[in-house]
Amino acid sequence: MLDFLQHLDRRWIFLLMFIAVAVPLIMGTTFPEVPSDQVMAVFEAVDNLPDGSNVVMALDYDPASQGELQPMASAFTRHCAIKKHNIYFMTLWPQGISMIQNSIGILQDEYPETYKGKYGTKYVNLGFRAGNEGVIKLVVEDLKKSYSTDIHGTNLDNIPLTKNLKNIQQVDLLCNVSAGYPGSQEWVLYGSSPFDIPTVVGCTGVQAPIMLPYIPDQLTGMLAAIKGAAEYEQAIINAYPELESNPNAKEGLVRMGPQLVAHLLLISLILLGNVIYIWERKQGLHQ
Amino acid sequence: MKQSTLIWTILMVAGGGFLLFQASKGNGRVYVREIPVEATASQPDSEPQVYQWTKNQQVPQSEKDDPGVSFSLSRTVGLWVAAFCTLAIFSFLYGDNPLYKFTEAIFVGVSAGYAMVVAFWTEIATNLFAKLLPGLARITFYPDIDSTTRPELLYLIPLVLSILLLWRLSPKGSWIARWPLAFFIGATAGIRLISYLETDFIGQLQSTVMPFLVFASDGSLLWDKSLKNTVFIVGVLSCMVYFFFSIEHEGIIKYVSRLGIWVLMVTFGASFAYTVMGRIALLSGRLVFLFNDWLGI
Amino acid sequence: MKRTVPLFISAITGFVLIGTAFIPKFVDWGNDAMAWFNLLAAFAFILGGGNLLKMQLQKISAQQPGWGYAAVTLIAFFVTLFVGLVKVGVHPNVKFPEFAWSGDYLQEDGAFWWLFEYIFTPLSATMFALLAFYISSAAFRAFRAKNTEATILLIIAVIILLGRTYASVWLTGWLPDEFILGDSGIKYSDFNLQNLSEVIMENFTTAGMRAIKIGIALGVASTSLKVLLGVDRSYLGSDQEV
Amino acid sequence: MQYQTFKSALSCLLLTVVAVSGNSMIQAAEPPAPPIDFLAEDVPGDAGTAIDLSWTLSPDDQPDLKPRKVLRYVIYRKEADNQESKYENIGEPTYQVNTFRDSNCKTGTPYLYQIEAVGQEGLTSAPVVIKEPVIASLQWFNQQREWFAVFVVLICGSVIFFIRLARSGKELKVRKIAGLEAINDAVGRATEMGRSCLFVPGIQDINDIQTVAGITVLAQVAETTADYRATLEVPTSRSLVMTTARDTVEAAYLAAGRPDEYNEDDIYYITDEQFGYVASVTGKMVRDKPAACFYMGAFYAESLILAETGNSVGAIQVAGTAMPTQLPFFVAACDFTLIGEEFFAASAYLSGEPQQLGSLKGQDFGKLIGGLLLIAGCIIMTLSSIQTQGATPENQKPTYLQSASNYIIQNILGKGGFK
Repeated sequence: MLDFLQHLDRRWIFLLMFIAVAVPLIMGTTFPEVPSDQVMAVFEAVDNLPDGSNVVMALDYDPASQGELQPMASAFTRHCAIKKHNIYFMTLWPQGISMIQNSIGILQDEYPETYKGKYGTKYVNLGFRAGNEGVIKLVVEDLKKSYSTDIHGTNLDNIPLTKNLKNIQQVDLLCNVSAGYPGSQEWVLYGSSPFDIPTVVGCTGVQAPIMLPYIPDQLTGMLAAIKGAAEYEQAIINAYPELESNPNAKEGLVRMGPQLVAHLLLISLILLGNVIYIWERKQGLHQ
Repeated sequence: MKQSTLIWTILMVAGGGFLLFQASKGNGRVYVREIPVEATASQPDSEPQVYQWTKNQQVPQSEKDDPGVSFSLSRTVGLWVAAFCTLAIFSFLYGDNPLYKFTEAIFVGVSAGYAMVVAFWTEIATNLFAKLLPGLARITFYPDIDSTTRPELLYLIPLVLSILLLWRLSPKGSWIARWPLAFFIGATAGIRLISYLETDFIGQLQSTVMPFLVFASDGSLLWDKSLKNTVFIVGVLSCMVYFFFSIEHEGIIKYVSRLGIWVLMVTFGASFAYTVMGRIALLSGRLVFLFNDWLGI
Repeated sequence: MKRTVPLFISAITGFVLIGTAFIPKFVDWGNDAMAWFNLLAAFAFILGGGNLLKMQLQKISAQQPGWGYAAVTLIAFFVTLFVGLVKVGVHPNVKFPEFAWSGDYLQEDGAFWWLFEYIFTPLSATMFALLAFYISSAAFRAFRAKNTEATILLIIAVIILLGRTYASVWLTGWLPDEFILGDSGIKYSDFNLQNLSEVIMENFTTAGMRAIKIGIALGVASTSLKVLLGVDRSYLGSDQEV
Repeated sequence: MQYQTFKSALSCLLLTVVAVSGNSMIQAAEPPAPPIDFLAEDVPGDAGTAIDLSWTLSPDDQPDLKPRKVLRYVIYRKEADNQESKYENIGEPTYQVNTFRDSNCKTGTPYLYQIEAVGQEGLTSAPVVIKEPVIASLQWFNQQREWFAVFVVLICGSVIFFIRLARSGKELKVRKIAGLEAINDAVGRATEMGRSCLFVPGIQDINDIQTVAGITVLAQVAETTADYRATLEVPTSRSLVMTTARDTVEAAYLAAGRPDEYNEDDIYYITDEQFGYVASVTGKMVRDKPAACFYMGAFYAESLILAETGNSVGAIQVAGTAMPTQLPFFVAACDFTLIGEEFFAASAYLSGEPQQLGSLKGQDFGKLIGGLLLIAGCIIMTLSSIQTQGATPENQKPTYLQSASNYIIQNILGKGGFK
């Protein structure tokens, strides 16, 4: 047995990893999450706004990081929809346009009574603008300097939601979901911190340590990695139990299942590797 | 060998059968809603003409019977191609095989072409052509350039440097191509020297200067904060000692640098485990694509 | 001569840009130089792409093993290049419909978009996802308690792996929320895996990263100086022409 | 579940309270009080294009007041000397903000600024104007960076000093680095086995200093392979890196006296895109089974894909990078890893030239300065915190120690300049 393990083909490990991720995904196994303080800060930032507030949703990520970030973007969208907020979508990533489309899909499919056919009065899609942090600097001071039209080419002065919006300092909350540069850090450096715009972000695990120091002064709260997304979904479900039956609202929670199993698998692999190593040493294979 | 071939054949046939079954149930198809677009000519001097075309918007399968929604062949083919590509890359985990080689060849070709197209439109067209010949750029690719924009002649410098670089292709005097490279390597060295010293040397030192002992406002010692600070400062210093090149790791230095390498190992172990989460999420993302978007399980 | 002139060019450029960092009026020169660099890199595609073509054509004409794949690469390359540069299937910009070329090259429903969305993206994302598998084989193979350093590495990795999932609640969720010694500020629950992994990230990892960054900054400074002073001139090739 | 019902009930209750209190506050709108102490000053250490404005918030600008009496401030500017110039709107910061930077000034022009608070229904307060015009003046030296300039001179100076010292024949001693000795062994083994060596110079372009450092290591590796007559393959992901690497390797083969063994086609470009490049390099690894793999440069997520594939084909692997996020993966999967600073020192070590080793001494000197400053700063801060232990911070002059530690953080390591 140990002999087999000693010369274990790594393809068996790959197969185990595949099973560890695929099976919980198909089964839809979820584990209860306890929202941390940081996540509750995000939840409250969205929830404590009066119904129908103005929220900018900046989705700066691409399909490659969708696995980690889509649940956050969906949860933000869903939470804002429950609160009937007016949503302004925008992105600094060219591929972010289809990410915005996903969120708009949620608004129209799950909350048709609030959002269906209400383009321009309940939500607006500003689309993509090139220029990285330059765009942020512009939109916080003068929105119409960088966005003269929305994604469909309609002049912003002809859209009810944007007609009187001079810049995004006037909105009540900025939600950013980001996978790197330009993203959360730029929004904080050039948007929320100089102009004091209440901001919450969702970002990848890699960015999280960089963003931590900005909390709570420049940043109200942060969702880090898939765990943050899962906790946030749990927080929303706790407050709005009607979502319990909506499988889409548990995207992040469902993905925590594979995380747990895969982490346990990794730990058992590390332990197994060491058992083999100790056995080998007893056999005198390492001198 | 034969046994494994048999197992694989059975698996393939079973997989194929399952795919056919799912496809026959209508999964793996993409539907779009056609949105008419109407645009009128913008220039005052052009004929007042209305241009029309349609735009497609992808809709979930549940809306396939809605009015205006139709089956999209190109996107359905795309979905299957994407699924094929995903499976072909995963097959590399089993071992090198013709499927992977084929996909790899496509990947290299498409990505090299993609990078060049992006570089052409975002750099050469936007940052050189439009800067040097704004008038011509306005009537071709970028009608939103202001008609009063003047050419920025400064951009002749990168143009000349680029031509010098391409001189490499000529049979004689290809050494001249080293001039632009030398210019940019020199620039890189100068810029990075300043930026690294400022943010990573001075900046990191600044955020590390803190007291060993922390007191509460009533004068009592805060044990946990003091401990944290002390551990932190000692950690940074011992790692710095580890990186010293001039001293051999002997005597007291041996122990300090040993501590330094331990701190580094903690750092690496933690970062490794911390990144795991994101990577598994990526795999989940791919599997969700296969299971939900394609197979409709 | 062939090495002296470039050496001179790089030294002057480098030292001038170091100087401008302290002169507010010229502080943007460095950014300009880097913007120009992107243009140079775009032109350099002629060299890289040319080389790619040459290599694949050589394989095909010599009928080397796998030359068929070389042909596939060439076809994929030219198709992508063509549909991207000619903007196949791209509608003009809605604001300026009379300019047929004004549409975005990556517009939805264009041929280039199709290649991007259905070939490039899934291939990149799947390649990226392979990491999950490689992480598992690396964990099995590399995290062995060969010596003190390796043992530390693996213990910390296990703590963080557990601390980042629900397993931390199973294993250490029972630790009470009470102070250990009077009001020392340290609670039992501070030692549950989730908090422990945060403490490790906050103290040790940040400390280690900081020391690494300080070292890197000095390494960059001395490498830059070696390049500018011509102490290390290997990147310039040789004086002779072979 | 009980907890949840309780919670939703509570939040309903809270909402009602907020709504009710909100309603009761609605009254006839009146203009807000103007902000006070409106000040403007030239931004120090800039090119004379910016002026900083600050003010004390309008007394009506209270954070917990609902609905807000002040929604935003509007700032106007005009040229003081120009009779025809009128006040123009230059920015509208929101409530609770009390600073604004006007970064659109002409150098040497005196400006007058005016601020108004804007409340509900667009009602504005009385305007407040600064007392005297301000001028944005151009500085030829950025005084905020004075101390930084001292550090640059010290560190660069010490590197140059030690290089000179080494040139003059003084012998400099440096300790050994394990990974570097492995490079020769790995190349030797590849030769014995009749297999090739693979060198990956990272995936960034030549405008990243790590790529430059990788190329300098490549020069040394190429000399070794030329010596051993081993094949060296260098796939690159950037055209310019390919160009530079070709020049470098060619020179190395020439220096080793084997110019005829240099083959240009062994150094080739694949694609700029990260994962396309990785797909091709790993495919090649599996097919050619190189005996030694070197990864020297800037790496991202692909680090582990490369290192694990290399390991599966049984190659000896040496990696060097300054990407803190990727170091753990190389450390776990490669035989030897040059961590951060060691990577930049590698080419100096490998070249064995005394003047290159001099640069390492310069680096050590930098670490010494940094370390001493750090220790001194921490001790001074500790002493000052012991000294002021338990004292109330109000109406007390900063002690000598406090001002010393402030000087270290704000001026020496910060942007305060000499002062």
